[in-house]
Amino acid sequence: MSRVLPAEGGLRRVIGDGRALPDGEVALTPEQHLDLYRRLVLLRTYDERSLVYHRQGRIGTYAIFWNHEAMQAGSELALEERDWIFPSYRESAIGILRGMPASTVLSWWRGHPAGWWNPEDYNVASICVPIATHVPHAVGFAWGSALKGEDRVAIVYFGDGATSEGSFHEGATFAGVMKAPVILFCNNNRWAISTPVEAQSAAETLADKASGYGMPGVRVDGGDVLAVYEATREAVERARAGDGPTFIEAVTYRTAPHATADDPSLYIDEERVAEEKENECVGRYERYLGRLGILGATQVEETRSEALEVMRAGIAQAEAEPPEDPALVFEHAYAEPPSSFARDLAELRRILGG
Amino acid sequence: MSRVLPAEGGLRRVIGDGRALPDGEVALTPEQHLDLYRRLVLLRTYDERSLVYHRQGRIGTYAIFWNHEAMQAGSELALEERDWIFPSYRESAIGILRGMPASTVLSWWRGHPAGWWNPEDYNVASICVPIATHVPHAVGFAWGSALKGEDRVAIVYFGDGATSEGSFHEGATFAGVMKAPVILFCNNNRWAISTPVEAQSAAETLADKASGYGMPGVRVDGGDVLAVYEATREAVERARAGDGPTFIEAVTYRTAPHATADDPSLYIDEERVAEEKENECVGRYERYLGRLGILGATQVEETRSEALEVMRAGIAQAEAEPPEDPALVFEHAYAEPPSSFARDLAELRRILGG
Amino acid sequence: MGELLLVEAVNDALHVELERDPSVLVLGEDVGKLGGVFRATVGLQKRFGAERCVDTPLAEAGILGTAVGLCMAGWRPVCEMQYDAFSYPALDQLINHVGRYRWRTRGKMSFPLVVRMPYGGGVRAPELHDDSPETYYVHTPGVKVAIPSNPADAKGLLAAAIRDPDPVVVLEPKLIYRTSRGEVPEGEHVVPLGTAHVVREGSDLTLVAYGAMVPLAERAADELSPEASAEVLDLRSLKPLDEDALLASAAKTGRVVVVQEAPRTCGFAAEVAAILAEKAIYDLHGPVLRVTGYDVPYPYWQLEDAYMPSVERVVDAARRLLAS
Amino acid sequence: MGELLLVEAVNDALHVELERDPSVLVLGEDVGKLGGVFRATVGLQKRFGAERCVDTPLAEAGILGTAVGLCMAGWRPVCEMQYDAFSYPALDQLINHVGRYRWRTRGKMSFPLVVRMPYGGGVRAPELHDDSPETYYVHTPGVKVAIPSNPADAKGLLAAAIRDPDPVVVLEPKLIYRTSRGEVPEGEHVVPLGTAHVVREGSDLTLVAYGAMVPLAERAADELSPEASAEVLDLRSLKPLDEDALLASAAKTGRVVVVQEAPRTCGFAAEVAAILAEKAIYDLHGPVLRVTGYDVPYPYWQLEDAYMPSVERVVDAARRLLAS
Ligand SMILES: Cc1ncc(C[n+]2csc(CCOP(=O)(O)OP(=O)(O)O)c2C)c(N)n1
Ligand SMILES: Cc1ncc(C[n+]2csc(CCOP(=O)(O)OP(=O)(O)O)c2C)c(N)n1
Ligand SMILES: [Mg+2]
Ligand SMILES: [Mg+2]
Repeated sequence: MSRVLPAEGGLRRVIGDGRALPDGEVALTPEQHLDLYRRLVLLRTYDERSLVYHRQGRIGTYAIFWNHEAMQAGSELALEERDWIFPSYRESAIGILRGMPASTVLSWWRGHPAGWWNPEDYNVASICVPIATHVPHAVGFAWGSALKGEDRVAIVYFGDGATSEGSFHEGATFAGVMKAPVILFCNNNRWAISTPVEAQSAAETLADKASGYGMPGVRVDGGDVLAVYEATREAVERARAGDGPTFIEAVTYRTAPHATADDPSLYIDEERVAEEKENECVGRYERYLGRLGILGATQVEETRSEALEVMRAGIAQAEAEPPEDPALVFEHAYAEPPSSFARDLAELRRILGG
Repeated sequence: MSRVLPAEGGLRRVIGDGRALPDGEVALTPEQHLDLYRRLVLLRTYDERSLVYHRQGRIGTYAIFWNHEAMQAGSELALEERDWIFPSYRESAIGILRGMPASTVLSWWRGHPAGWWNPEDYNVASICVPIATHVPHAVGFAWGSALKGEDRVAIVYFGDGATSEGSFHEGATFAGVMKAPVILFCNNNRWAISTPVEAQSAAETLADKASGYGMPGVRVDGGDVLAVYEATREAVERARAGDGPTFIEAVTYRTAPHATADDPSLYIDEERVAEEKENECVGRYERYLGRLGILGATQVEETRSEALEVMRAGIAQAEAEPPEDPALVFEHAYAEPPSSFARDLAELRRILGG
Repeated sequence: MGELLLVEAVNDALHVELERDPSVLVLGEDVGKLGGVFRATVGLQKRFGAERCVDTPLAEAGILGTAVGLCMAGWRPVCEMQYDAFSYPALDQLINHVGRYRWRTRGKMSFPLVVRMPYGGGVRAPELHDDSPETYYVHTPGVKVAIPSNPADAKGLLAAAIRDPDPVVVLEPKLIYRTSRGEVPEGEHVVPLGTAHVVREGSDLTLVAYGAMVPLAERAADELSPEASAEVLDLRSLKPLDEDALLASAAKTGRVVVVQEAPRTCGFAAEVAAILAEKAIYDLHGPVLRVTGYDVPYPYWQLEDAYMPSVERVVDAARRLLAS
Repeated sequence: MGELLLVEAVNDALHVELERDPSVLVLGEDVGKLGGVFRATVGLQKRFGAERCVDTPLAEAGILGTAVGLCMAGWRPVCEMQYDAFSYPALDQLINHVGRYRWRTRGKMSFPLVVRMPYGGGVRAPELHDDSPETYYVHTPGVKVAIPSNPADAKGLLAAAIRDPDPVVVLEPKLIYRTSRGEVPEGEHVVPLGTAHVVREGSDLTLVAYGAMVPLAERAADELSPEASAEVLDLRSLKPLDEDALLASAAKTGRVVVVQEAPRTCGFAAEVAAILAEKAIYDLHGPVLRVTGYDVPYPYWQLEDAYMPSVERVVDAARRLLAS
């Protein structure tokens, strides 16, 4: 069914290099491979265009996820649509794998209310900005779903830095005790802004934390979309079988600035970045599919231009969103706003109108 | 120098049972043994008398530590006086091993200001009431001392339940990263009030958490004062050598109510409690010293009555503390109180006086 | 149902609401087998099972954080924090998520959770079992805050909180858990949030209070009588606040003393005074006086009586105000 | 030293104080190599070494909790919280330990730590980069709170905070980090905590503000002139508060508008209004008005201007007050 190989450093791996490192296999049909490739390219294109839009002043601060696409698309593929995703800002665009319009995500980065969605529409929770604080949400959701007898798995994404937060720890503790059908997916890109993972934890690997919560810990090459898929698929199976949570550490290296405001030249190892860029995840999968004879140059081009079209339409739609009325400031905080809100709004309108 | 044996369940052990289970050895002179015994008895007596004083209404709520004495006295013995202790409420009386008057601790439980000491007088931090929140204090102290080039180790005591708190996690994370000379001493008495350790964590053992922080985890029989001493001594050596923190899980079983207000009959396994009481830590050490020929019945009696005398004097002194003036309410919050405090006090005096 | 203690009324509310709505679930430290350290949840686990009355790990942010997720899965979680000062590890979840998540979904998802806890001083307890943390909660957008002062309200406000579509923090005055006894309606009983209660009518001045300060204010009113006729207003719900009732009483008596246990600066009494200074200034015959805890750490319990607002301090403030 | 930006003044204060006192140590997320996400700590690690400007793990309670221990080991730690809303995980340490530990030692040990952070809205940032959390801090006994509104005060108040024997929270208005530029005294410069500053003299009404609301109040005062003469009082330090300056200004003008970005309920403006309602009621010619953020989650940034107090809202309040 599948063959996952150990890579350097004990990470699980499927994709080889076409030379010394052999390829493994996964049980995906060519169509499924191409679909996965399309998803990777969609994310990549979203990310690259967003950076351009940011430079053009069309979106605000933006958290780049270049070379993180394999972790996102690979793991998402292992889920069913009924399963819930709890993203951090690093997975801001993961909803587009679930049919969310690109304009929604772009609106989020534009600070426009159209960027805030109903999680139930996509089974994707809101983007979590404060580090690790959504880990307990995912755990509570998974636990609560299981209690209701529903067959829904939750996955929560967070970074290497996030594993230092108390929220991560408490969420993981609950997950273990409640045997919640949840996957704790750690994107270990080796940096929390300017802080390297060595300054984050003295653990040899972040996966070493898993046994402290009574759950399996798996390490996988985060640049290998198929290895990520396989590891997540196993974790999903375990969750569905009632065997509880899994911690996945997907190892990669952050090649882009933390976010648009960041200046990594102050701290990063540029050589290592260059190396990593050479080996970035979309190209790796492209070459793998090439070796399998599934993907050719035309298809690559087609896929890319389709994705570009999605983005063009997305930004156009986001920019066409009319400015929202200030009344919105007073909506949605409560199901039934207190009477003072109407007074405040009336006053504000009077002043803004004047 | 010392021989520590594996016990059932993989716990380190020194003291046998005089029958099937052989005794191990530690490098202590007979005088040191007797001194350690005296300390154990002092704690035991403190605890037993406190419960009586509580029943007599002479102290308030009290957190019983019966059968936890070996963990406290054994570990404390491995420290130098310059090393700092960060106790929880369960180690409320550990200061008496450092020369703190019994009356001070009794005053704490009487809610009298005389119960609050200057940590620098004994190198014993204040009793920490909110669970696990003192773990970062100990770590910061140890790290800060090392930064200053001082050779001071810190030990922090907490329970099995405490390992679920974010504060424990963040403290442990810092300890690992800063290579702080600190010992995280977990009293695993299997209960957090009514919550058994199995409902606290899915980890097989709490020591499994240690590798997640890049530190060694050690499991020891918490009822075996010598095994605790040995484990702590090694951890202290490691800390002094600059090799960083150690997590010690000392396993025991809570035989008494959580505190005087608790009703364990609602949740505990009474048979297991009875068993454990049979095998309680002071008796175990007494019998061990008997087998070594170091301790005889007269000495036992003498030691106990000395300790009783300490307690008699302690409670008398605590009860002789004059009530403090309300002015104290406004003192010590700030080095220089704001002017409003003087006005508040004047008003209060006027009202109380009237 | 007859007379109940305040803590029994809390327990009764939980029984009624868990019975009424199968999506209500109680979680917290020691709430199950033990029934809570104050016995507020006694009997729930036996009656509704360990899945609807859950003993959690010792981790307050975990409790509140998983409760957010439980809401997303369709539950209405009622979280117990074991004590006031032990709720602070959960403030992060409260401020950054509980109060914001409905907004974040543009009103599409509800977070009908309750955080309830024993609170307040005067109980001769060790350090940090005495805090009055209402400011931290009431200042936080997106959450509501209720504080009962008697058994019937303890039941009715908790029921309202559980049925509310939004997060509600219910602070239960532990000082009177077992001293406040009163008639409690049987079965379903709801006291709507946002309605204050005139506990005692008066004409010369108003004592505004909530929680354990209400019976104290009543005793102060006794003390002041017949010299002055004091109205006692029990706010019951700090957010939403019954501003109309507050302003009506201030307009009627023209003199207001606000009583609160919490430290003074930015306590809820400040909010009451600010509302009066903004909206009732022409009705006032004198200053708005606050009788509060002091801006110091809650003291050693042998000194706590000097810290806590007392009948004497309330009476003194009232007399000063009447003389002004 | 000439003109500096507000954030440069913070940096300057840190350089001067680390130089002056070898027991001062800076710690926080990304404060070292990067020099902080706002560059407030730039150059410190190079100058003073990685042991005195420490990049910590991503754990705010860990940062503040270890800082308590660092104090016990003789250090004066200056903790950076990366943003306002990310300081909440540390509230537990702040309330239960930082504010209480001196008291707990009966005054024998000092906890001379500083928590500084960029705070406030208006910067077009993603969610939770905009909070004004002063209430949580100012309500907590045992800590002090300072908020500068200009470069010179940013330096002087931070220096005072670092030298203070007690814990001080310094909130730095990030909105004006790089727009507020001004003369900053070279070398040692201390602005004592507890002294407000009359930024502009006036006779008809007083605008009370702090942080980024001070320049806003000044613009409102411009707008009001010559129609009315507005005094602008910059509180600078919320705790200790310069009550004398506040009462003097209120006595002088008889009319007060208080401006704050934070949500209204139990915001610091409520405290100011409560003090006036208690101590200045006979001086007031009209109500005390509050211009504040609303009791809602800080909004999507495309709408934030509608949330933030504006010159227009302050002027409107002032005119209403003058007409009353
Ligand atoms: C509680 C909290 N503290 C601080 C921050 C500021 N911050 C944003 S991203 C970041 C680094 C996160 O690193 P990591 O967890 O490794 O995720 P990555 O960004 O690398 O994906 C920090 C410190 C935050 N968002 N939340
Ligand atoms: C933060 C916090 N939450 C809750 C409590 C209430 N509480 C006091 S003791 C206790 C159980 C602690 O169990 P454990 O850590 O195993 O220590 P033990 O009492 O068994 O020594 C709890 C929940 C507290 N003191 N602090
Ligand atoms: Mg990272
Ligand atoms: Mg325990």
